[in-house]
Amino acid sequence: MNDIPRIAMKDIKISFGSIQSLRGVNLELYPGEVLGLVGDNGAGKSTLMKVLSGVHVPDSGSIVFEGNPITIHNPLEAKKLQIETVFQDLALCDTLDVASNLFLGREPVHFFHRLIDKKKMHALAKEELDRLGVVIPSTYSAVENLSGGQRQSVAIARAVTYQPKVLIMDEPTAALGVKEVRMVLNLIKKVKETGVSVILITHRLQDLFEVCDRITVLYEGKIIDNRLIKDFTMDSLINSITGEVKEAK
Amino acid sequence: MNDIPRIAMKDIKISFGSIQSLRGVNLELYPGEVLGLVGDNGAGKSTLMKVLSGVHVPDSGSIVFEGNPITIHNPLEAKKLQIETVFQDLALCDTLDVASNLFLGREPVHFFHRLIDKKKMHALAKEELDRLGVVIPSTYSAVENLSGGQRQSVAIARAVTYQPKVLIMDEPTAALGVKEVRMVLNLIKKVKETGVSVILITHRLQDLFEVCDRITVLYEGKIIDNRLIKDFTMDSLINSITGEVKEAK
Amino acid sequence: MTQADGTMKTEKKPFKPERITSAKTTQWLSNNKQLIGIFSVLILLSVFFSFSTSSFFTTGNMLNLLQQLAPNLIVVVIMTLVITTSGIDLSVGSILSLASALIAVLLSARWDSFFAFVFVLIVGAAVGLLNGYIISYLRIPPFIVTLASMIYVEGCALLITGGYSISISGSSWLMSLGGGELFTIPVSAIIAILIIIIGWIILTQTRFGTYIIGIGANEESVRRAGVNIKKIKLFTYMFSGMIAAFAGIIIATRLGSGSSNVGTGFEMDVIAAVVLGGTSLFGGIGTMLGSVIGVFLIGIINNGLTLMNVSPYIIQIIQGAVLLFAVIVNTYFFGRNKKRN
Amino acid sequence: MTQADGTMKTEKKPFKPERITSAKTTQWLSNNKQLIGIFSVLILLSVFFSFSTSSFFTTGNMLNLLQQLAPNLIVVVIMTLVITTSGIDLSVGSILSLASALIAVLLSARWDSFFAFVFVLIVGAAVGLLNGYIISYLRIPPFIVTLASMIYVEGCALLITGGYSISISGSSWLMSLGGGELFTIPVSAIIAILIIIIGWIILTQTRFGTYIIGIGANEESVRRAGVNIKKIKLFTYMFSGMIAAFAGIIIATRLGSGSSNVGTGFEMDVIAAVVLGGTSLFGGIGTMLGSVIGVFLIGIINNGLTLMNVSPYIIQIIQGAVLLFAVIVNTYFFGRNKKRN
Amino acid sequence: GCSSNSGSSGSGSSGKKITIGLVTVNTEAYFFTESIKGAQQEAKSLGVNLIVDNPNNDPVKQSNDIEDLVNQGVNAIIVDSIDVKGVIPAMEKAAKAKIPVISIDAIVNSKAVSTQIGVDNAKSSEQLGEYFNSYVKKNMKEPVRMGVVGALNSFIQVNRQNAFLNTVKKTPGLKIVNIVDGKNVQQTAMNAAQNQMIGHPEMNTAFATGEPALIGLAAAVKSQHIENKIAVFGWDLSKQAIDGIDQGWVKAVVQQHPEQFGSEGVKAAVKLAKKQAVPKTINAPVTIVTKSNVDQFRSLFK
Ligand SMILES: Nc1ncnc2c1ncn2[C@@H]1O[C@H](COP(=O)(O)OP(=O)(O)OP(=O)(O)O)[C@@H](O)[C@H]1O
Ligand SMILES: Nc1ncnc2c1ncn2[C@@H]1O[C@H](COP(=O)(O)OP(=O)(O)OP(=O)(O)O)[C@@H](O)[C@H]1O
Ligand SMILES: [Mg+2]
Ligand SMILES: [Mg+2]
Repeated sequence: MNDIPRIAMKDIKISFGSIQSLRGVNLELYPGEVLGLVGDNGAGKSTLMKVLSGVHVPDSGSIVFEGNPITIHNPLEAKKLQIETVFQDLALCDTLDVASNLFLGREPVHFFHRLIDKKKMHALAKEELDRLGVVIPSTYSAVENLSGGQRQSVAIARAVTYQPKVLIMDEPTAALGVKEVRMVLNLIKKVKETGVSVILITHRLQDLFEVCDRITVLYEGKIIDNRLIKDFTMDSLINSITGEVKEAK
Repeated sequence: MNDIPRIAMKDIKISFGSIQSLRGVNLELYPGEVLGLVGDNGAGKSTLMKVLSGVHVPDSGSIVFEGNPITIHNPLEAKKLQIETVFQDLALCDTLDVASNLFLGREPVHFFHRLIDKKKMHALAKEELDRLGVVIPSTYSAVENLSGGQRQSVAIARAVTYQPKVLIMDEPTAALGVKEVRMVLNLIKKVKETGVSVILITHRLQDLFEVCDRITVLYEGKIIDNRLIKDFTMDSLINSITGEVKEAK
Repeated sequence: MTQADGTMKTEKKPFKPERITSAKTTQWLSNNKQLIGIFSVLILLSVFFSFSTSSFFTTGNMLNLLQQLAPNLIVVVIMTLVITTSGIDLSVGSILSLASALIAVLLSARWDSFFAFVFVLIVGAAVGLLNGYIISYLRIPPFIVTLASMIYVEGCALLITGGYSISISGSSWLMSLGGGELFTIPVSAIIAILIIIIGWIILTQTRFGTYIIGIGANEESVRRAGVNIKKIKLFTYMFSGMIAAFAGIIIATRLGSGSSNVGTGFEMDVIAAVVLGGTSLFGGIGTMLGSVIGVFLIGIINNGLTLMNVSPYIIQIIQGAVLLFAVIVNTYFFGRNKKRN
Repeated sequence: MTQADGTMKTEKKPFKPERITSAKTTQWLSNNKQLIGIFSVLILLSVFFSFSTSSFFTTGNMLNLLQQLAPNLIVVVIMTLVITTSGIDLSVGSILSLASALIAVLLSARWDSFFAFVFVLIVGAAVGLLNGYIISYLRIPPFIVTLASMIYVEGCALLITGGYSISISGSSWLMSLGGGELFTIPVSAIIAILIIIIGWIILTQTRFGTYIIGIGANEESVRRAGVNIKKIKLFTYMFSGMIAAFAGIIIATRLGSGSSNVGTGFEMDVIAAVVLGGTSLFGGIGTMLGSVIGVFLIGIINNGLTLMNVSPYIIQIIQGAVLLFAVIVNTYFFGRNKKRN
Repeated sequence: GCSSNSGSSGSGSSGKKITIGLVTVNTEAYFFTESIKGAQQEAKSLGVNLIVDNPNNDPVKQSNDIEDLVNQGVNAIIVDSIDVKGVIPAMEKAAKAKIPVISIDAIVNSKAVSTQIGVDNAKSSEQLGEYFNSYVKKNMKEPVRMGVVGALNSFIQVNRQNAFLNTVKKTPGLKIVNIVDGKNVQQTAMNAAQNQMIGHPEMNTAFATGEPALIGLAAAVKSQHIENKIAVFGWDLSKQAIDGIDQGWVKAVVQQHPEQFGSEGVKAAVKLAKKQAVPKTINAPVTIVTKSNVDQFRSLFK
């Protein structure tokens, strides 16, 4: 791992009504590192990532980005820091077409920057999807008519094409087929090489061993384990996730 | 496999606008059998299951249930045939609480069958969820506030508690943690023993080898492979799914 | 992939038990934040008016208010159900007019009070049934269907009255619906309270109510659960028509006259009360109590400002401003979802 | 878990190429089925009226119709945008009244036409801005916010007119907005057409339009994409107020008088046209062309029935019935989603 | 300009049956209904066609209706204006197309109007005001506290209200407790009147500017049981108003003779269509109905 972390989250707390989702989380992420974030259902993984991507503002805690203390008030600020996210709920606009979803917020324009260059947008979208190996009936179909896996592919393609510094992927492969999963893993390896930091949330533990440098385990809103991948075996990881490793740590 | 199939679908075709999602599918399912239904993203798996559960009415084709030709016009008719489904999109009502979602359509009533017995409903819901090993903050929380895995658990619990003859599970484990996946697989084995026919759609191929009796492969709206599990290896299955096994068949 | 078969899970995690207990009251409070908000606004306004004008907080005025608002309270109950399904019924005002006109015409034609009463309710229900049929079976947006009904029903009212207002006489039990009193409490108010209680029970305690909320949240999910959503919507709109007709009878007997325009603007008043109360126009969230408070809020603004002698030329400005103030206080200070920015 | 690294996928599946080609036209057709439906209904009605009354299909009547509908056509454009964001603006009718009253008052006070014109537009925009601010920054439902605005703006109009109508005189360029003609075509109609084209471009060809649709479909998703959704909503409502004021000026100059009740019911006409045209009140789907056809449909029903000399006592019944017929034909025969039952 | 062809062809077809358009205000108020009836009867007896348009209180729609009639090429148009200023451009279109315009009821100041048949609302309201003043002088010792139920969305009623209030100012010690807006809807008027009475128990006289306001006011009086302490004045008779007169708490009501507007309007229209001379203004009388002359109106409201 390099010198200063790209991101350091410190003592992040957040609660919704009576439910304390995060109870003081510290997390560090280094440049070019792939961090696996795992934990039970409801452990708070998605919530933590939503804090990092500006969707939720935490009740307390601080974030340091490349050495500078920052606060992320909204998703736009996260984007400006080049933090891109594939959300678990995908965050697509159902009635917009595939290309519009892919380029939402940074549509190519022409005509004095006034009009969307639709031709270019659809061509780029097709290119981008082809490059990622995603098969979609048409870039003109509304995403509401796509299959579960197709929708997820669109969300992934969107995050990747932004050329992020930090790429957060919240269960990106949940609905994907065998080949598509492969494609995503290869993709992670590829972007890692270019210095991108990746946070991968997944319940497919075998994937973690393939791409991760380090694994952090979240349990009921707290980090209970954080080790390099080589210090884990499949069994010790499972034990850690289910909260039975506390003594071993 | 037993004598007559519990369900036989014949030459099912359906298209949406210009997209032909199912192009003549034949599928048989026997009592007490666990059938794995696999295929690429967008192959038509969910669409096929929606036909079986009465959500879509096919353009053509016929269905035979326990020897009797039937047509399923709507989900209610499927329910009457004891076909229960865990939908890929879960089909939950976000603003209703966990218990109401679990018992949607068959709430326990009291007071001359006029009022919902809420106490009983929540107690039963808690019991049912505990029995399945699902951890949910409260049966009174609206499902929109649950995590991805918690939501999926509710959908699974709902389908199972109906005591179905046919249980359709469309990627039930996509968002689930390690332990929860285990629980679902055990559940499938358990219901299979009581004679329930199960159709399991999943992209986690290793799970198929654990619980399935037979695997059917869908490719671009057609069945291209259908063999007993013992005739598959992981590699041959992957080849089959990606459409490269046609000559081998 | 080794571990645990689920059934032993709950015991295995002792170290944060409060996350698992079913926090019913806290849940209720956080679900009903908005309700508390609007109720506080109501109290605030009442206190303000009590101090500004001595005649506001008197039994006489309160009973008067109850009687004035009775038709709105009655219709708001069913409108809450309709809106919770993510529908809308714009035709209630016209049905109310038609009912008032029809009951007057029938009584003038010397129909028996009871038969006239039942007949008018049936007519209301029939209009609602047609709305419901077109909305649920032909799947046409409720807004446009009930707008069309609003137009033709008003036309029918016009046709049968010929534009005259028709006086109702006689002092049968029917007349006491609008004007009668029981231990100084207006009969119409008592009826309204009964209907509110029934409506609340239906929404929160019955299957019908659960499906109504479910349809509003995700119609397709309820359908997939095997519920006949068409029937539910059909009945909801049918009841809507019937109850609007009932409110029309109450207004007619109170005014002693039926006319084709008593219901003008009525639907907007009722819908505004529902929305003000916290029911979402997008469905899936409905609160009977909120709607009732909404009716009172709007009613009290009108009543209090009139009692305060505000000039008619600026009363509307103040009404609008107070309404805006009420929702801002309500949503902003008792707001939901503070996590988002 | 061995296989394929994605990039070679598309070539590997040659045997069903038509599934992958980007079927743009078919997509358009299936997206716009509804549009074709409502257009057919419009044609049907026009043909019917042409045969029923000789004066319907004359240049005179058509130009007349254009001029009559110009204010609706102008406002329907912005209302389509508002509704596509899943919002609503009930205050356009009142703003229209206020603008008509205000321009009359200002011109009577001998303001310069241009300054009066600009001032009125600014007032309209200010009302819209306030609406937009409360809706997007304080996150209060548009229905209740714009309802409150509707009430207080109407109050303002009443206040400045004192309930009278105020005549506008002078024959400046301003007057020609409402009554002028250019090569026999009403100026207001030309303006309406321009605004429709601009609106269509905004909705379908610009980022602003894409975000409007996206906000209607899933506001949170657009927010997560880093778009400032508050600003977009703010501007939409601001434009709505401004354009309503513009329509008010057109009506005032056409009538030669400003008054506080010219806009009564106007908002409903416009919203009905939008919904009739196929834009969803739940947002995410908006069609400018549909809304325009919707305005013409409603306008032609009124115009045609009047020309046919239908008795005023039954004209409303027929209007409602024809409207119902139109949507049923539209949705049922050209319906979407036939797969569901 | 565009409609001149159709217009002239319409008036030129002297062989055809004469067609007259009547654009009213609404078909919900007694007044307009009666005027339509009068017009229809007259048209029947003169053997001409009568087209009735109902703009339903919408001034824009009224202009549209007039334009539609011009396009149809009718021989004359009778208008009961909603907005006496806003209607002028449409009337000018008619005049341009050489179609005579007869304005009934509301007074329109325009050259486009060939004949004005009407009640001067302001003048009649002043008459009622004078009656009020003398009533008070004779019958009331206590200071006069008056509540007004108006309809601010109706120009005519605003006119009546202001004229009445201007006149009754002469009564010494008179105080207007409040003016409330009934919006021309009975139910709204009733609630507003009720609130007014509760807010001002001292109120002992009331004035209503039109039919819905008066009916609402009457219902409010009954529900507050203040029949014996209030004196009600207003415009436009109804069954409720007659009952009130009989019971003694309604003192005077201005009653117009709307059917005469209709019949006189049609008569004038036919003459104008035949290019015969018609006086520029025809006055329709009003009656102030009190206990003494109420019997002659009883038959209208059974
Ligand atoms: N908006 C919210 N309102 C209330 N509770 C919430 C909200 N968001 C999350 N929670 C609660 O916070 C806890 C953590 O949720 P989160 O989605 O972060 O879990 P997760 O680790 O991503 O689980 P999964 O693997 O199932 O996706 C859950 O108990 C959930 O019910
Ligand atoms: N309602 C619909 N309208 C239009 N196209 C649809 C609709 N439903 C499904 N499709 C199309 O049909 C095809 C099959 O979709 P389906 O959801 O059945 O795939 P799947 O096999 O379940 O894929 P996944 O593994 O990604 O869930 C896809 O190309 C999809 O775009
Ligand atoms: Mg998650
Ligand atoms: Mg699927």
